[in-house]
Amino acid sequence: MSADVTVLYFAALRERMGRSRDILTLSENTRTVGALLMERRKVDPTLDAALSGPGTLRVAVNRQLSDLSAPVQAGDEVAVFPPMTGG
Amino acid sequence: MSADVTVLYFAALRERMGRSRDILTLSENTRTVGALLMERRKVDPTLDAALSGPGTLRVAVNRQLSDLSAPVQAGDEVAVFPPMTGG
Amino acid sequence: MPLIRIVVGESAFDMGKETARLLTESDGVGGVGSFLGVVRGGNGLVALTLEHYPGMCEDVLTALAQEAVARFSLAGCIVIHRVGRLVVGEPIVLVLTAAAHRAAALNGTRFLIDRLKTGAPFWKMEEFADGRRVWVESRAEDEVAAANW
Amino acid sequence: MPLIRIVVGESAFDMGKETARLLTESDGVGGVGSFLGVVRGGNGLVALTLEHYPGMCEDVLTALAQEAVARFSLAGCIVIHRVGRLVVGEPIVLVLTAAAHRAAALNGTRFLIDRLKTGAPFWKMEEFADGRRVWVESRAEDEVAAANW
Repeated sequence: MSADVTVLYFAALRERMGRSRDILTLSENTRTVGALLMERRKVDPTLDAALSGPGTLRVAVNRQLSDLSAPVQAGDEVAVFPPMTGG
Repeated sequence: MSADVTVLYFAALRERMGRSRDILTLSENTRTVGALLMERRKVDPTLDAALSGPGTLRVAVNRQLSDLSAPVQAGDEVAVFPPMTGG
Repeated sequence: MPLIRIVVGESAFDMGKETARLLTESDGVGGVGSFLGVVRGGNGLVALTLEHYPGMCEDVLTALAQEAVARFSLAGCIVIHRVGRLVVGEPIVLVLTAAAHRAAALNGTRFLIDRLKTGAPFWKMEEFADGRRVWVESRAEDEVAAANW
Repeated sequence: MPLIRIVVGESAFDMGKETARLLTESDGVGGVGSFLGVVRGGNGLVALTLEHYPGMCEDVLTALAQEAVARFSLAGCIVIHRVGRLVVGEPIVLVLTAAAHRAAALNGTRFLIDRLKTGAPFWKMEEFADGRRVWVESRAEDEVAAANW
């Protein structure tokens, strides 16, 4: 079984990233969405800059609104995006 | 100038009257809608019975919602009807 | 000038066309609220017959529309009310309100239908499968809804 | 089972046909409430581009519709949300709710559009005549409107 996690970026965050998704490999001790993103920022300056940008960000795990403390495991789909502005 | 007042009946009241309108002649001392109807009831048993029927009634004078104390004069259009149930 | 369109008559109406018209003839619209009332079946009801006071209906609906436009800053509104005999499922009334923002449009719609119910001279007679004909009584909750505005 | 119809896509929709469908496929309907959101012009705005999270949009809208049906005893509801580039005056979103009585239908409409605005994963980018492209920021009043339900 793969230890990959898909991370999706939307809207202004997608533009700041210059791409709409990453496939990240989950290290053994990474248990939460927050930890996953924090580890990745250390090695990905684009992600670090994008997440440091202005405005709050929201997180969804497997298409459910969630937050950085949510558990993450192999096969999960994580999405990071600005507050939604539909309608 | 005619001293006539048109009186319109609608809905259940129209059915109780068996007609949709009367043309009444305003007597010299009749100043209000209430007085006009009260006078007429004395000589029109159908109107008397219809106005004594169950349920409240509303009054409009010249197509404006009003009440029995409203002044009435020659040429006016008075309407009497049950509470409205549109929509 | 905001569009105010009032129609009282026997004819059916086309909600899509009326909405398109409201959008075409109003400026700065971000949202359109609407309410469509239809003849609800149940308990053997076959049809409603709508009686009205010609002239006064149009006057009252125009005044209500003007009040709604002023109160909710509407870009326009349309009120269509049918009269005559309407069978179960047929549309009776359409209220359409256009505004810059959704809250104004939705408040305008609700104001108009709430006030129209007890303030415009229409009367409903119910016709049942067993032949009974019953004039609809005004409902206390409708009077309250109208008075709350 | 009340009809729940959710559509997310680029295509235009026909409000009259959707309303007819809701009436045909729902039982005991006395009223249909609706909200139609359109691209509002002004300040040099030319178009909006709607981005969305495919899959999650449909999940969220279905869950919201189910909540609305249960909470307001709706006979049915339809939510259609367009994505892609839409010019000024074009429809973006349609909410239609059917119920036995008007208060339920109108409350259902308002609940759905209020909650959808901040709870469904859509994002708007404004495009202006001078070439500027600006992502719309979420509005505090929209967050409040959604939280009030």
